[in-house]
Amino acid sequence: MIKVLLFAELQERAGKSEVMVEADSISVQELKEKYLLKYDMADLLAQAMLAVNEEYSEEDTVLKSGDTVAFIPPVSGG
Amino acid sequence: MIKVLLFAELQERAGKSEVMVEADSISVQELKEKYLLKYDMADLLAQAMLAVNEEYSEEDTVLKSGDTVAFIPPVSGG
Amino acid sequence: MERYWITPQPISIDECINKVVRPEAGAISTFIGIAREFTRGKRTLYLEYEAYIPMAVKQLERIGDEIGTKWPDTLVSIAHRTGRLNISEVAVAIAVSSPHRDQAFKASRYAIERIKEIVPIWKKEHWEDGTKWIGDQKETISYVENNKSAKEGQSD
Amino acid sequence: MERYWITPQPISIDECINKVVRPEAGAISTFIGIAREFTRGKRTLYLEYEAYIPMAVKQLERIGDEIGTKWPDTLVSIAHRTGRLNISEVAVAIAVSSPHRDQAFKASRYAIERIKEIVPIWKKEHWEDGTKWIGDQKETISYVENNKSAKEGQSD
Repeated sequence: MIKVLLFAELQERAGKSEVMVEADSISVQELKEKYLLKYDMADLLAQAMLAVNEEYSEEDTVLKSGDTVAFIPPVSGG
Repeated sequence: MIKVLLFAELQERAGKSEVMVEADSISVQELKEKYLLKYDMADLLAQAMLAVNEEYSEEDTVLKSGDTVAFIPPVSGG
Repeated sequence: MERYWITPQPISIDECINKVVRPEAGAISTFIGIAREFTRGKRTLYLEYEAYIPMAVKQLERIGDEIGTKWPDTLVSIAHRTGRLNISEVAVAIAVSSPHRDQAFKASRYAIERIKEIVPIWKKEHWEDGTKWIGDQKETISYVENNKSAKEGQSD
Repeated sequence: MERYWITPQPISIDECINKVVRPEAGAISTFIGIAREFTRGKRTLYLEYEAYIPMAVKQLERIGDEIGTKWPDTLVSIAHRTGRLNISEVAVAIAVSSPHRDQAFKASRYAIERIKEIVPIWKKEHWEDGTKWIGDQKETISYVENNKSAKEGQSD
């Protein structure tokens, strides 16, 4: 299982803060294409950075079962 | 009467914080020469700025009876 | 004593400051971001902040590390609020101590700029006539490109 | 509500900050000068500050006016301590609020530089091996030219 975390507008669009995906050895890009298209948030995902296990990461990072991938919309703290 | 205020090292050198001078229509420079030489602080006075009635002023300012002149050693607040 | 934290509770500036006071310090520069009511004439009723908390704390620590490398004699503390904030409530507090003032000023400025770049925290504006998640304040554009309010959320 | 004051009592940063909070403000920059124990390895036991109080308050107000001219949307508050200060006690606190952060940072920096130039307040260092009134910190020389400790009192 891979845990997908969604924040801010991504979370509102998906209607949930967390998606569990039954997958292993899959790149972030593949994960988006195979499991996240149904949430109709591709435009927002395209603008988001991403983090794997709480560290900034890239689209071609390969996720293992047990990993957590978070999609980080442009930040606005401060 | 003109009130002379002394601060910090000037005050310690003179041994007092205030000197009352019986004078009128006298420049600050004259006041220093006629009334303050006895305090042995000419070196410190030479480095001090001065204020008349709480506003920065110059040596050639003419003091009237009732005025307050303050000698301001280089400041070190903050 | 943790110097970086994310909290739903009101932030105490004094707590932030106390974490950086030390005998070597002669200067403390703080930056406080507070909820502003008016931005270009548009009235904000309140703000809402969301954070990816564990990662946000790590990124705050990273900013502290970056500052420690750039200005070795500094000590940094940063707190960021989450949840609903009324006008004038503290969203973020930064305190930097250093022996002399120049480093403290530069480091606290650096900290807020970096927070706006790398810390996973999001602000939602609640106006009289709607709401919006604000994005990408550094470039003063919203991440929702076709939103008419896109420029509302610029630098606080 | 007086925004500029000189006091023999401990300074509350929160009091300074509260005087500049307002709905238009999104940013507050503060500067806090505290009594430093070590300067170039020399140990300070405590500090003593003396002020020409009525004139010092006027000069603080003047600094606030200068800032208001340079950065029109700012609001400033400054408090300075007098008397004996133990290590890490607050000597001066400056708070500047503004709609956006750039003005607040620039104005608080400006305020401390000007305090060190024009406000009639003096610091006396009490070291383990003696005392000295510090002068002219901006140029890092003492006003007692022939004093060997002349460079001890530089920028805090």
